Amino acid sequence: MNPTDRTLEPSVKEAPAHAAPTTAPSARWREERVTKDAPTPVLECVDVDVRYGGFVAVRDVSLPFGHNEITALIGPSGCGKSTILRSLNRMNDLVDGARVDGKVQYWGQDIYGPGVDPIEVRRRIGMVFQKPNPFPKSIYDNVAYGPRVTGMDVDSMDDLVEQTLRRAALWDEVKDKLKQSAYGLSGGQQQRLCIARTIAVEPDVILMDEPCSALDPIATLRIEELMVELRDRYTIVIVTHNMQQAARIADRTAFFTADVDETSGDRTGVLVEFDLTSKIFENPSDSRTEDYITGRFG
Amino acid sequence: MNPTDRTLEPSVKEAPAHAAPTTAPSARWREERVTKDAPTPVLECVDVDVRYGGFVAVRDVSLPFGHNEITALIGPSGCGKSTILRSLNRMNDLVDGARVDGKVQYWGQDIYGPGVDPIEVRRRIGMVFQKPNPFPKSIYDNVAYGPRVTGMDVDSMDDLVEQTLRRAALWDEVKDKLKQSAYGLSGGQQQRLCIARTIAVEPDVILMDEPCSALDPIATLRIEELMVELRDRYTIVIVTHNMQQAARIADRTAFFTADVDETSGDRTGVLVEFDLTSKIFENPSDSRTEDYITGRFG
Amino acid sequence: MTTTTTTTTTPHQRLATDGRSRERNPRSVIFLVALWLSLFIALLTLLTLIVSTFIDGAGRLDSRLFTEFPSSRPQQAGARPAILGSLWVIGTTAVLAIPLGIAAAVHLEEFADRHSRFNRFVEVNIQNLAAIPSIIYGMLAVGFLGLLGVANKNIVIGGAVALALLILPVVIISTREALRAVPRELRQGSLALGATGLQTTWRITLPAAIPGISTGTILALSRALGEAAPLLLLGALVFVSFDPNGLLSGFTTMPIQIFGWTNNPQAEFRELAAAASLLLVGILLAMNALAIVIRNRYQRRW
Amino acid sequence: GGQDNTSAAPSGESDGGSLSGQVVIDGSSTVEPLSSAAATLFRDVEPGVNVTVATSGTGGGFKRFCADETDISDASRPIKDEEAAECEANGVEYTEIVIANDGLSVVVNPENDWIDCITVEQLGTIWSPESEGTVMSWADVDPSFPDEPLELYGAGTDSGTFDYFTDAVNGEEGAVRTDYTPSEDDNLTVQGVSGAVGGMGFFGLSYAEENADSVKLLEVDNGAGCVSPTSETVQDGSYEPLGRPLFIYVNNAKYAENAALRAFVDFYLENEEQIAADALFIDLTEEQAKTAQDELASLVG
Amino acid sequence: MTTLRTTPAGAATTPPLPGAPSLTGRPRPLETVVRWILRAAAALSVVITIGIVISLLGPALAFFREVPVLDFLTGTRWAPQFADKSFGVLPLVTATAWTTFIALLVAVPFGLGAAIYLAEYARPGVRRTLKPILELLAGVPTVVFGFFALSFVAPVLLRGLLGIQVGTFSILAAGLVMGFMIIPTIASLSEDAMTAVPQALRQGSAALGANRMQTTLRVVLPAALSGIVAAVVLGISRAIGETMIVAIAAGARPQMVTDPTMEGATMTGFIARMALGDSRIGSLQYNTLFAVGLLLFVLTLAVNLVAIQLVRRFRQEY
Ligand SMILES: Nc1ncnc2c1ncn2[C@@H]1O[C@H](COP(=O)(O)OP(=O)(O)OP(=O)(O)O)[C@@H](O)[C@H]1O
Ligand SMILES: Nc1ncnc2c1ncn2[C@@H]1O[C@H](COP(=O)(O)OP(=O)(O)OP(=O)(O)O)[C@@H](O)[C@H]1O
Ligand SMILES: [Mg+2]
Ligand SMILES: [Mg+2]
Repeated sequence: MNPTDRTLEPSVKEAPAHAAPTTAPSARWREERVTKDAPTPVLECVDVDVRYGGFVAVRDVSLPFGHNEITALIGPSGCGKSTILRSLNRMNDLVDGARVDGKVQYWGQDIYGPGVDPIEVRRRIGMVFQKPNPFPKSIYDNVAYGPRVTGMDVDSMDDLVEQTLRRAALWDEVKDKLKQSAYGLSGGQQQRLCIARTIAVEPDVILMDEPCSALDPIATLRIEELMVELRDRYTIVIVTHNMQQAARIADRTAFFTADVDETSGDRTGVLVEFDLTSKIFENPSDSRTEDYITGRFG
Repeated sequence: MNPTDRTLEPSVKEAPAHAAPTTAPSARWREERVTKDAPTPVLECVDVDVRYGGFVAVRDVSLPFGHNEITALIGPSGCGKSTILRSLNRMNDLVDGARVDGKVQYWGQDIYGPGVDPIEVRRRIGMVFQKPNPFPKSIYDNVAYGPRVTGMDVDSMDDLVEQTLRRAALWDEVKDKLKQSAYGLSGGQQQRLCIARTIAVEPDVILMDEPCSALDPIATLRIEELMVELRDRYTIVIVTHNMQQAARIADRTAFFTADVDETSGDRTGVLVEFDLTSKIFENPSDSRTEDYITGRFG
Repeated sequence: MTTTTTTTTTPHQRLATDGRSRERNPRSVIFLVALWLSLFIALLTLLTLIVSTFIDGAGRLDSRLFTEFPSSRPQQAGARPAILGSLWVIGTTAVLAIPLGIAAAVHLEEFADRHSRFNRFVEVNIQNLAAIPSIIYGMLAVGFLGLLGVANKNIVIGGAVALALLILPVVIISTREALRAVPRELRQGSLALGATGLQTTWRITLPAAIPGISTGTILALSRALGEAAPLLLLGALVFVSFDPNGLLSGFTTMPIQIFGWTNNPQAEFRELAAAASLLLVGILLAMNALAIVIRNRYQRRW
Repeated sequence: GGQDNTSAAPSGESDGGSLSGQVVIDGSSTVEPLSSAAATLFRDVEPGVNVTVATSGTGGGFKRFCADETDISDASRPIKDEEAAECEANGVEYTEIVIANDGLSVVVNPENDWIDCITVEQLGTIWSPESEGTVMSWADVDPSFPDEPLELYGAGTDSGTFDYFTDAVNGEEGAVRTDYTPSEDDNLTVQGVSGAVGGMGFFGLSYAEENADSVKLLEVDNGAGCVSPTSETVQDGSYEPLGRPLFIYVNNAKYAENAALRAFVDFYLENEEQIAADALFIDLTEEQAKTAQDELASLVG
Repeated sequence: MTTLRTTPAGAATTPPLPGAPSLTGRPRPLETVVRWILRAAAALSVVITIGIVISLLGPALAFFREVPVLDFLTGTRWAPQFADKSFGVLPLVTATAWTTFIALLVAVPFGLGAAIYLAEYARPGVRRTLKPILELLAGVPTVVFGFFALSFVAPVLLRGLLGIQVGTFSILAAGLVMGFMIIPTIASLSEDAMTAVPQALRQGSAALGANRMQTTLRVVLPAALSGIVAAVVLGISRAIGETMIVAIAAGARPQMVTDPTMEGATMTGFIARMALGDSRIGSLQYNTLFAVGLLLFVLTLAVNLVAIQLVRRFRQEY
């Protein structure tokens, strides 16, 4: 099966009001690609806790992210998906009061270890955000920004920009207006530009936090196609609210939920289940996962 | 041919070129409630065009909204759903440069007619927004705000507030903290408070522009339940990106898309099809509708 | 589920661990030091200014400053009428400028048609007014009061008119900013309930903007409190032997009293001027502190 | 000098402080200390009378005075014809009263050991418009002086002091070299002169006396020998040509109808000695005082 | 179920359905009156401008009847009170230009530096404390600043510590102190402009491996440019219009300023002195006051109009 077939597989199943869908979205096709076996982890959380000030936002997450795979993080709002994602490239360093305990290993090396430069970490492990956030610069300069600031050794910036935009499936749409402001692009194009910007610095891993939630279905589709294409070169971690999206594109899926502390009322995110996407959607081991998948959650 | 005919009996002669997708969400349950017959239109667009400055955002929309029905407006981003919605209660008056041509009839009376007070229109035709927007006041004052400013003749404001909050399925959650700031509520509760605020002034029609898009799935479910309950007393028009949502709750659905002008590249929204929700999702007459519903759009 | 990693890493994948962060490279460090110095120097100036004034004036910072009237004998002189005069003038300025400024800002921000040429002109005009030298407002106030046939211009209301004209654009601009910071959604929510534009402004927008408005207004008033130039043009008094007691009463203000004292031959008067400067800085400090408290206390998260 | 800062109880008829009303004074900033001192003392006698003193300058003061806005105008120079015409046009009649004397002192840096007494010619050489660009050092004034660059400080060009000095030294108001440092604030002139060895400046006598440590006061030779500026020499006219009178102008009609004003002006004159002492000016000669009293008397009579 | 009432397209007016609610509003006279009051308040600003122009123009015209505008604008000798009168305003203009220039030389780098530090580096607590303290500097009366220049900056700082030969009065001391006075204006407004730059842009830059300095210089500053330009322009206006500092510390000698250690009379300084001086009101000398005032007004106006254009050009909608 080729990626296009995959994305076109109907995502919309029967969903009558107040009734659980009779079938969860199918993801059977994926088993041809990845196996139940543990993936080669490019990146791996080991016993990660994240705190904001005193408050524990997520607890005890251990999770490997396989080489050249797409891993989806799903779960209800506030369960700490974004928090975990940000701890994977030390973006949490920029959040006031955030503290990460445990290890995040990148090719076996703890990115929170002594002497590690978070800036270097972020170059290797790129990030795409929920709302497209191109810089108020030209399209060209948006793509060239990363290579410039990281001091990449490039022969021809023009070539690099073209190649990158091609890989982000944006070249044809923008090749005539490279010098124009990125703000002239549509939302979907802006998001693809942000992806292009990220891959321009040749990262290993791309983290995406609900990259399509601000986009319309058509733009979403294009981004999904792009992710499936990029999977051949990059390891991708995506947070999504849209279960169909996870079912469509992820090789493996991790389901998080929030435990509520009875006394304090604090909600702490925990990892419930991590498995092949097909397994999570068709035959989850944990009843909480099943409740969530079928919309019976709560 | 009258406008209603046009919109309600779309090209039946032309059978769909390809078979309806087997997987479209079913909405069969709804046929018990509404019929193929044209609804009693509380509100009706007749040949409505909306322009922003010179740019035509939507063209030629004729659409009736049936009494005590839920009508969903769906379509890709930028096709003018919000624009049409705002033209239904003259909220477009507040948008710089917006101009509405054509008629919007409320109980047969053009709300853009001479002598019509837009403030009166908005009291009758309430609106709920995408992001919950409670006022920075107490919960009680949020609900009481509308009755107060419209000079409603109420015996006991306390009773009115309680009754309204009960109808909005919020009373039990907030009854002990009526005097506390509305900002202390969760997103879903805030949105229900906004709905309560709207029904407190006893409107006929409630317009909702993607009321759940900022909410998590559980909160969404509660709002959907609430809408179904409210349908008995109010006519509801909802814009949604979420096709499952339309399928779950709407009696009728209107599908919009954007026509692209070949020369200028301008995108103008047009109404493609309006019908019973079950018809739209199971057996759409227009191939564009079908493409959109099945995710093959574009 | 956790696997201990045994993967061998290629050099490309290896993160340098020599502790040399690009956050700490020489250029960044120099940049940060430069930034820090900028702030430090600005604060140092303030400190130097206060300390040097304190050294000059501490000797006369006593109760006489508050209770005594000006006198040609420095030991007996005090700033009582100047302090009261400043209060009278600032109070009147506030009464004149704040409602007018808020009204103009509300019109421009909430009701005016942004495309009308006149309103655009008004906007540009207000920006310009905010930049016009204060001394020119003095010249304007002289002309304006002359036009009204006010003979004696150095009266409380005269000074207040000059200062009110001076801070009006600042009040308008900061009020507009405060109004603009109120999310559109709140206004739309109110209008969608059938509230009129004015009801929306009065009950929703203005209350939500109060913290911003008061901060901007207090800062504007504190500027007026320290102004001397426009009042000098009104023929400001340097000697007042009585407490100002009304809008038509003669007055002097602290900056003018300070300016007047420094022109006297006796060195003691300069000490007195320094003491009064300290007092003025102290009052301004208190006003700014109030603005900050309001800002922090009522800052809203939408 | 006749300066004496210890306060003596002001003399003058004290009718128990029963008066109330207003006295509005505006005008020269040079004369202001006198009026302020008068007001200070008057307050002890008539606390019910509100006296205000403003410093719009002599010109500004006359403008308002002739527009019938003020009761008294402080002036560091006599009224000009145009100003008098304006008063007349507005029907404002007034009386000019000399209220104190002032000496313009010429000062140099304390380290200046080559001159103690300056002749009027030398002053002319130094300050005349033609000297600009030619008389640049003390040696240019007199070859026996050292070649120390001249640094000149003086009253602001907008002041009556400036007019007076230029008239006295160069024979025409405003006729002076432009390359000197003018200042409104005589304290700053003191600083300037004390900061430059070749410095020279002029200002009111009181500033020189208050700053005796920082500047050296010169005697002036008007051809009749060196005269040092003191109260006596200014009063008896021997300190020539730099001694000058200071004026107040009183609105006749207001004097007649406003009891508070009348009491104030009378008090001002009766206590002019004390007032001049407080304000660091030189009091009137007996003759001057008598003239002033007579002028006033004729007003009410 | 009722069938839909239909309206032929283009029909004139449709009568409402029987029993339809009325949509005509009640009259709201208060609303109308208040709106007119608000409008009048806004229009007042125009009246103020007209008032300024009128109050300056009358006497200024009287002046220009006697002194040709060109002589005024291009003359290099300013001696309205000297016996040999001359009305070339350039000495005043050069003094103003120099003080403004020196003030900006101090205020722009230090103000921007402080703003960047507060917006990009300082922790929120630190920012909340330091920013208002800095703003306090803007509230210090300029009279106090003036004496600070005279009694501290010129003798102690410039002559004593830095060994720069300045007199009691100097353009340099006045300009420096004016610069310090303007720092908070520039810092505070630039800081606002920078904090208005969405956090998402900073995160986007950080996620590409840029360090804080790069993010600041390449993303935040360009994005905040319009606000920074506005801040600098307000600073310029303040510097041009500042009166007390220059009146006290820059000196009163009108000469073409070629070197900042010289003393010089600025336009505002001249106005303040002239207005308080002993010249006869209505005389030619006195009317120079208004000619200079008018020039000052026109200059600030020009600076502002240029600035408004610049700000528009750089304005960024996110
Ligand atoms: N900067 C922060 N400071 C303090 N608490 C935070 C911060 N960011 C997130 N939190 C808290 O941490 C918890 C997890 O938040 P997070 O944003 O990771 O959830 P999420 O699963 O991404 O939710 P969503 O689906 O809504 O994006 C929440 O309780 C949230 O309130
Ligand atoms: N205030 C406005 N001024 C100018 N153009 C506008 C304005 N609001 C919307 N438009 C344009 O009108 C068109 C229709 O916009 P509208 O917001 O109605 O679409 P929509 O279907 O609601 O999209 P979405 O699903 O993204 O909310 C778009 O091209 C949009 O750019
Ligand atoms: Mg999140
Ligand atoms: Mg919309």
